Amino acid sequence: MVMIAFYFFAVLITLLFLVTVMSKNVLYAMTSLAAGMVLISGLFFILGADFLGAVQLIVYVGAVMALYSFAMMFFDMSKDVKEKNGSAATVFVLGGAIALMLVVVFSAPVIGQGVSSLYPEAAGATNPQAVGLVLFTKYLVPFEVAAVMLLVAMISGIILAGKKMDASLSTTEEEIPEMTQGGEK
Amino acid sequence: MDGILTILLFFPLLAGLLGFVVNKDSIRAYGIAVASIEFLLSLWLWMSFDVTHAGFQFVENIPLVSDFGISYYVGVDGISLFIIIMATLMTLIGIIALNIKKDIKNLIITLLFLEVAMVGVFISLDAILFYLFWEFSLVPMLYIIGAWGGERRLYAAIKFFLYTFTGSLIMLVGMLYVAYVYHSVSGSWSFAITDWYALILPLDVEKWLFWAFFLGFAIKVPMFPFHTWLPYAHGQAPTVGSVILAAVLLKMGTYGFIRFSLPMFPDASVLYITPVAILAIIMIIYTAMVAYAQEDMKQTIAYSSVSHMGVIIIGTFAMNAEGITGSVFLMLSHGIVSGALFLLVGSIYDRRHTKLMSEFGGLASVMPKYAVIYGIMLMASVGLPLTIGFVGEYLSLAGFYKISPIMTVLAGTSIILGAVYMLNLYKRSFFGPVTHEANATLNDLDGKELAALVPLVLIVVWLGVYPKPVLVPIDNSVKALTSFMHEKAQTRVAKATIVVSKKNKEMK
Amino acid sequence: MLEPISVSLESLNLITLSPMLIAIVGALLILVIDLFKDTLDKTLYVMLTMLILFIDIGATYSLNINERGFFDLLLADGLSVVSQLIILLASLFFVPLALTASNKRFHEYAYPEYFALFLFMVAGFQFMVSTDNLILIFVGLETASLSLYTLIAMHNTRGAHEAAVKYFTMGALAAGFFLMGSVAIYALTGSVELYEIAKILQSQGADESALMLPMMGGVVLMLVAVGFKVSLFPFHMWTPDVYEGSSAPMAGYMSIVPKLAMVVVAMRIFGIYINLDIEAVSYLIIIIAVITMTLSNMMALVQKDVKRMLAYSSISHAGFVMAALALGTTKANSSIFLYYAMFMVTNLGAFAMLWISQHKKKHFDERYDHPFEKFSGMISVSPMAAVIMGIFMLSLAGVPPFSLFWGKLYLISSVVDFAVATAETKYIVLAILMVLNSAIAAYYYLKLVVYMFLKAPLASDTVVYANQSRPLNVVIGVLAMVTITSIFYVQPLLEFITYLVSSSGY
Amino acid sequence: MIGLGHYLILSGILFSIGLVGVLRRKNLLMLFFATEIMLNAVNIAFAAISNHYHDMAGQMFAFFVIAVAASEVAVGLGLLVILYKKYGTLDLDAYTVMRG
Amino acid sequence: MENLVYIALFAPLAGSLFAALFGMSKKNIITGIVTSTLIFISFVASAILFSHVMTVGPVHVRMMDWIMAGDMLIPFGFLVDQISVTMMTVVTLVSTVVHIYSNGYMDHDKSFNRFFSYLSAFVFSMMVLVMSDNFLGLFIGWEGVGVCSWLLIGFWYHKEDVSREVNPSISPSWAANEAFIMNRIADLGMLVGIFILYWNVGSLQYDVVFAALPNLSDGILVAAAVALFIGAMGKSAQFPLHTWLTDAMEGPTPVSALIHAATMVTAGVFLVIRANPLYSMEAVHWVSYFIAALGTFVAVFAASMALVNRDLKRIIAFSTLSQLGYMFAAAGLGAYWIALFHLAAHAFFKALLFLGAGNVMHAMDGELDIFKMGGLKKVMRWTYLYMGVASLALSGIGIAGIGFAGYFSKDAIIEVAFNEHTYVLWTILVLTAGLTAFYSFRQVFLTFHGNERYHALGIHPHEMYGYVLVALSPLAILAVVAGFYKDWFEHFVTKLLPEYHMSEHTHHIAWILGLLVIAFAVGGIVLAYIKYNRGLKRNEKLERSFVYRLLSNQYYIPIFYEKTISKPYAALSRFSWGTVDQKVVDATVDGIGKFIKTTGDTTRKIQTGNLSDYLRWMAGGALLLVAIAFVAFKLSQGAH
Repeated sequence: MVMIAFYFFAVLITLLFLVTVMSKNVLYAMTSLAAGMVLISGLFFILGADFLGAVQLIVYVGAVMALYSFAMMFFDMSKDVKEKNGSAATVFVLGGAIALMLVVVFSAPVIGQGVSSLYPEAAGATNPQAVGLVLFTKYLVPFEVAAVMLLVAMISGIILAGKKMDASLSTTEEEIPEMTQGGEK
Repeated sequence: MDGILTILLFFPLLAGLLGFVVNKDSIRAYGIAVASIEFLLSLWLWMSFDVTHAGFQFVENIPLVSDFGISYYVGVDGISLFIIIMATLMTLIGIIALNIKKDIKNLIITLLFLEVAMVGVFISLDAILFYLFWEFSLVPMLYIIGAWGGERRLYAAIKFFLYTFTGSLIMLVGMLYVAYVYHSVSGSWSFAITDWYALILPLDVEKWLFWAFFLGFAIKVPMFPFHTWLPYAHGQAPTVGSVILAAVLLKMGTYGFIRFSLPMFPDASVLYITPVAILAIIMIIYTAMVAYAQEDMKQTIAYSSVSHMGVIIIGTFAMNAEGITGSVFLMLSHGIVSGALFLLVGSIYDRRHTKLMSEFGGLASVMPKYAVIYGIMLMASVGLPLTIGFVGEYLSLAGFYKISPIMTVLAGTSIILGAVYMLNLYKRSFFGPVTHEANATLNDLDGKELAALVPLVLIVVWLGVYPKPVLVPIDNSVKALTSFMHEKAQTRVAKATIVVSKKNKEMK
Repeated sequence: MLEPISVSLESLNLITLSPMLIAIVGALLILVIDLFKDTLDKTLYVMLTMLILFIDIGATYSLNINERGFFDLLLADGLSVVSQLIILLASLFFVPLALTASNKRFHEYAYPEYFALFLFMVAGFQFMVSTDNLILIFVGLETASLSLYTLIAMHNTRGAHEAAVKYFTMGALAAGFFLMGSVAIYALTGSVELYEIAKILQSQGADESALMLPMMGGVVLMLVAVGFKVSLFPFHMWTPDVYEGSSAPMAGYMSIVPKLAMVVVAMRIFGIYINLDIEAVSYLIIIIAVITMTLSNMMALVQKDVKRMLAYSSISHAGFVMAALALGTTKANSSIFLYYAMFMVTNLGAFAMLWISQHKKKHFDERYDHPFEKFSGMISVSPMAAVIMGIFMLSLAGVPPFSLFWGKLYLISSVVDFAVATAETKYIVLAILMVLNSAIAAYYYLKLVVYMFLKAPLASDTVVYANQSRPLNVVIGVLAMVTITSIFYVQPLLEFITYLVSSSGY
Repeated sequence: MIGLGHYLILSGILFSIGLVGVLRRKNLLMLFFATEIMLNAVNIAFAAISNHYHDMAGQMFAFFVIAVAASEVAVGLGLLVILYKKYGTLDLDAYTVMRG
Repeated sequence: MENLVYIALFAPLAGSLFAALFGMSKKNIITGIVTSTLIFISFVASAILFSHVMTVGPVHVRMMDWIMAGDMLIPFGFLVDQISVTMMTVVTLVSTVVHIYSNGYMDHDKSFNRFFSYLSAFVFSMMVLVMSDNFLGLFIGWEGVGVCSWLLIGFWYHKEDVSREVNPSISPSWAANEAFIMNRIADLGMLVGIFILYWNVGSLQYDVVFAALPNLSDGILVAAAVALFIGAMGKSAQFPLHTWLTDAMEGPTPVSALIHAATMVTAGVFLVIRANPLYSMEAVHWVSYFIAALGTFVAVFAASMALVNRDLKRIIAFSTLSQLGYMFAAAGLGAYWIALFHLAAHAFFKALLFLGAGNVMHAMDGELDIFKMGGLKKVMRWTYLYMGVASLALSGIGIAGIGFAGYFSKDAIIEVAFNEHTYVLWTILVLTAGLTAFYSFRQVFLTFHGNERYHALGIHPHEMYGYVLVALSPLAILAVVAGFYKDWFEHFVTKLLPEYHMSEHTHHIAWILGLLVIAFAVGGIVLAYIKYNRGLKRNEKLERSFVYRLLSNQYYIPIFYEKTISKPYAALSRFSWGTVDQKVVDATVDGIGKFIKTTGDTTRKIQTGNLSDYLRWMAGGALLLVAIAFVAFKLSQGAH
């Protein structure tokens, strides 16, 4: 059962992501990306990471994809995108080689077999509970830093997309008494 | 007077910094005054120097980076004493003879900084301190060549800088190697060369270290085939630059051999006498020929410098007190003589704006004083007895005879080939009828030039006739050096090759 | 039901968090002030930022060494203290450069948020270096990076936009590699905490060769991410473009702080392998370091723009540092910090000097902002500036007695020591390659010196030293003084660094 | 039985797909899509290892990766907005002023 | 006595420095007078020393240390013994005469003062050479006379270079350089000899060295002897280093008389005589024989060239060369005192001959071609007399114990050659005596007898100043009477030099040998008389013959040197400079730089500015790292 689910998800995700990568149409690409992400949350559920699955759905499919859709509309990209892909071979050889490398690396034995878990799932706790337990003790600091990061992202987004950036002070000429060379003889 | 070396070292630095304040019309007088004081200080050093004592004197040792064993460790012995005096003298002479109007303030200040570096190199007893001054000396010289030089000055300046810089960096690796070996033997860091002397290195380590140091020094000397920067540097440098370059900066290389290579790696030095001597002989003969082929007076003298430096190297690697004393003395004499020759070429260049021999001819009739001084310097350059040039050349060759008679004969061709190109130069420029109109009305040397040159002439004659006051301190230190090397040497060949002077044996 | 967990406040050791907290609180403070009144002058923000950095330095300096806090997540060891101090000092020198002109002189300084973001970035870097948990390293890295991208883009010129987007995209890819590397390590050891990982690997040391493949896989993936951040070949490609596109001080800042932070991370990660005597890792790093320094030097040699030249030169310096990092000795690690400390004053100074002549519209050239020609004959136009820039260049070239010479000396010394101690000729070759690279590097630094001192000045109205201002002069003056007088403080500095590094076991 | 290896290999393949996307895309927006794929691929691996060791750290990592991904999108789109507003194209071939 | 030594030595130096003060100003007769007086004082001091040495014994003074390094201690020490005092007296005597003579000869020259400065400096150097008590001190003088010779040959430096056909010496400055450089070649040999002695004996003092000779191995003795003789060959212009001597005639005639006839060129002979303990060693027997053989060869070789030469001074120069050959023959055969005696005698009559030639030249407005002279005896009686006497002395005319100086000295040498059973040498020497007589009188007759060919040139010859002629008289007298002091001289110098005794057999037939030599000499004179007394009859056919051209071109040796040494050297030098130095050595250095730059330029192209490429490089970089990791892994495996 698990096996069927895994292969089902795996094949589908792979295909969807391939579409994302290969499609000329932004809409297709984005849709398949969103679909792939939804399916990944399925994998999370299989792995017992319920909280992660939920977050995946909410953050990725909900927030990120929404952001992308808005962006797509803003950029007016409903048409096919023309891309000059000079050396497809290079790209695929590189991608293939990296894939091969990762596969080889990951298929090697894992030594941690005998290692006891440092932060085992608390006995009897559900996954979200366990997550909460770790997140608000051990990983409280990263959590807060992540908050800062999101704040940074927000500020950045606001600034970069904001109107103030439209005219650049760094390039417009304005009234500054200039000290030209030789002015201080 | 204990702090005299510190005063000697930092006085020009301070003066250079204060020089920024001096008005540019008065800067030349300021420069002369400062250089004179510095020269007098160096003479004072000589006066207070104990000539009977072979070791380092006026030693000061203040830790700078104690965790890494770097200290402000200075002192002089007979070997370095006179080179320092020569450095201060040639700076003074160079400033007196200065005939440059453009940016003279910068030039004088640069010269004073250069003097700091030169004095620093020769008084340093700490390898890093030595390296520090060694490298730093490149900067003012770069500026002097690059800013006041001839047409291809930038090329020449950069070539000079990079070439020496590269060599010395390899040397730095060698120094760090020795330092670590010292550290692992003694447990503490030290870059003091007196500590390093005591270090007995394994033979194969000595071998590669020898070449690491060799590269740094050989480029500076410059030895064949690393000499090609020199003709450019000389050819493009202003007179004062050439004077100091030839007189002092080149000596850093040969001084390095004596201060570092010989006492630190006696076995390797003995082992590599032959390859080094072959290079030196190529340098002597080949560059003498190249010098003969030159059309440009200054280039001839530049190549002649290389050729003479070959004799210095030969003397250094003679491994006996005669040769090494000779090579140190030859450093002095070459400094004085080539410095004077560059000054002389500079004076004619100032008048005619050319240095080509073909442009001259018959100068002896027009500028007799000039011709006389030139002639004296020329004779000193070809090693005429009773001039300063003979003593060192003779001792160097005599010393090396002990190593290899055949190579001595080959090296001795220096006295023939030197005469060939020098006399050719003299004949073409000074003899014959006055062929160029422009030469007929040239003024003879003026007071300023005479003030710079006459002292040199006097020194040339004085030290040629009575070199004893200079030779004795050098010789004392050199004898101590050779007996030290003899004791330190590990291989039988080295022990046999390094000659300890009998007098020194008796002294013990 | 879950048992409630009780955590005592003392066991958290909150003090270890204080440096970052100060920066974050400072940033928030700036945001709040801006919220209340948005017409305040940037001088306020600059000074606030500097004050915060001062407090931060104090807090960092007063940390007890080798303490862990927050469930062992934070690590205040010598490495973190010394790197934070360098980061903070660099920041302290960087911020006042914003004072250079009125509010509206340059786009980024018109935003109070600029300073907030800057402080967030500093906090991010501080987190990065003061933990050995891969998660926190990653989050800190991203916080800092995202701020940095924005800071670059805020300069708001075409170059800045291009730079930001290039940096951003490559950064995203590098983040992917970092994560994949973490996966590899995590998969292998079941832990994301480096000290645990080290323990596990050590205990498994017996059949280490069987593990070589996944281990090296992790190392390679990590090295891609590290290589991107410290700009090793061929992950360096963003560097010249981003430096060129950003404002000069920012470029100078980027050549030090992010790199140093990543070097510390690399020291922590690769240190594990190096301490385990897995020589392959050392060799890998050394080979890539040598390639980096050589190629970047050669490319720097042919640059026409000073800023790009300095960018390539900083790549080559990174190669130097990585070579030392591969040795793993205390001396090598100390030398890295000494090197960065020395590099910081010099390189910031050099970039700040470029800043002086940066102009908004009057680009010197169609393509370049700071071509070498612009500096022709600077000695006669502005002698003091030329002398100072010359000193910075000589220092970069490693000419004694200027600051970077000592860094270089100690660094090469560490390589030579290693060679002697292990009796391996390879490392002597490495040392020689390093010095030969220094010699090549000397050429391009010298090129600028030659332009400034030895060439005739250009016609008078082509160069505008528009940004010259008192704060700038003060900063540059201080940096120049620090560069020149290095010989007097090398000893205490070295002592301090060695103490910190060795006490944390590196 | 589905072992850890399966997940890791799937993760690796997805990562490579993302990488191919990053390498071949010239449109910046679509390039960003590909980076999302890479991050997601990593998340699968983390979740799987976490499951394998019964260790929460992997899930934590994945959680923070998601956070980071979200932040990156914000900043990245902000950059794209500027680029688009100022230069009217998201084709990265247009942004090659600085080179050499 | 010490003071006298210093007076003899330093009086010329004082004179030189005094004259040098006026070196750049106009002619000042005082310089001439002062220098001449000082040289005369030196002569007086030398003469007193001579008598002191004769009566009391040698004087050895040590002025001060010069060079001290290692175990080497070279003092300025002066040894006045029989050999050196002889040389001192001869040198100062001839110098005095030449100085006085020069007052007249140089009176129209604008560099009058400079000339005296140089000339006195030369005397000083020569005194150092002969008086020094060690080899290095001798070397000082050796080089010193070389420089003075250079200065004096090139005295008229302003003359232009001309082709070899016009003037075989090209120009004074050229000749000066040639002389200096050729001497330097030999000096190297001398230096090597000094090194050999130093490293094997440990000192360079004559007494120490000579005392140590018996302890040295044969090889070292031979090497030292050869090396020192090479030095002597240069200074005494022995083949193959002889070409400079005739070219040196470009200098003013007093110079030729003093330096290139009487004193400096004999320094080589002096060296061999000085080092007689070395050359007498059994081990160096062959070297000595070689010296004698070379001397004999040079004697005939130079005489042959003199036969056809038309230049008055060059003829005399060749004769000098020839006579130096005689001296070496004597020294080589062990008859050191005879060599020294011939040296002294030769100095007198050769100086006289040259100074007479100078008179002629002065009279002829610098013309030296004897084919353009003739009949001068009418206007230049005294000169004719002097030159006649000198030529007779040179030819060795005399009979039965009565004769000119040359008769005694040269005959003795020929006798020695016979006595040593070196009959080939003897034959050649006898033959040379005939040749000598012929060319000497050819020159005398062509100059003073026959028709007055100079009228064609519009020259009005006149006799030299009276005081000059008076000044020459001591030389003339000595040329006549010096021979009579032979036995006295022998007695004097053999206190120091080894005695040389003819065997009984030789002693018996000495008168026959003497007669034979005289016969050859007289025959030569007669032949010259017949051919040239009536004037010049040019034999075109003879002049075109190979032998004649060979001789008049000095066996083509100068041209040979030019073609095989000077020109190839210059070409090789240009090659070294243009090709080796610039295109190989320097180009390599620049090539490295260029290579780095080119690589940089190439590598730089990967920086396309395109983000896509960057990203691909990153991915590629990951693979590169994998590859490097593989290499690194192999490396680390290899290390274990």
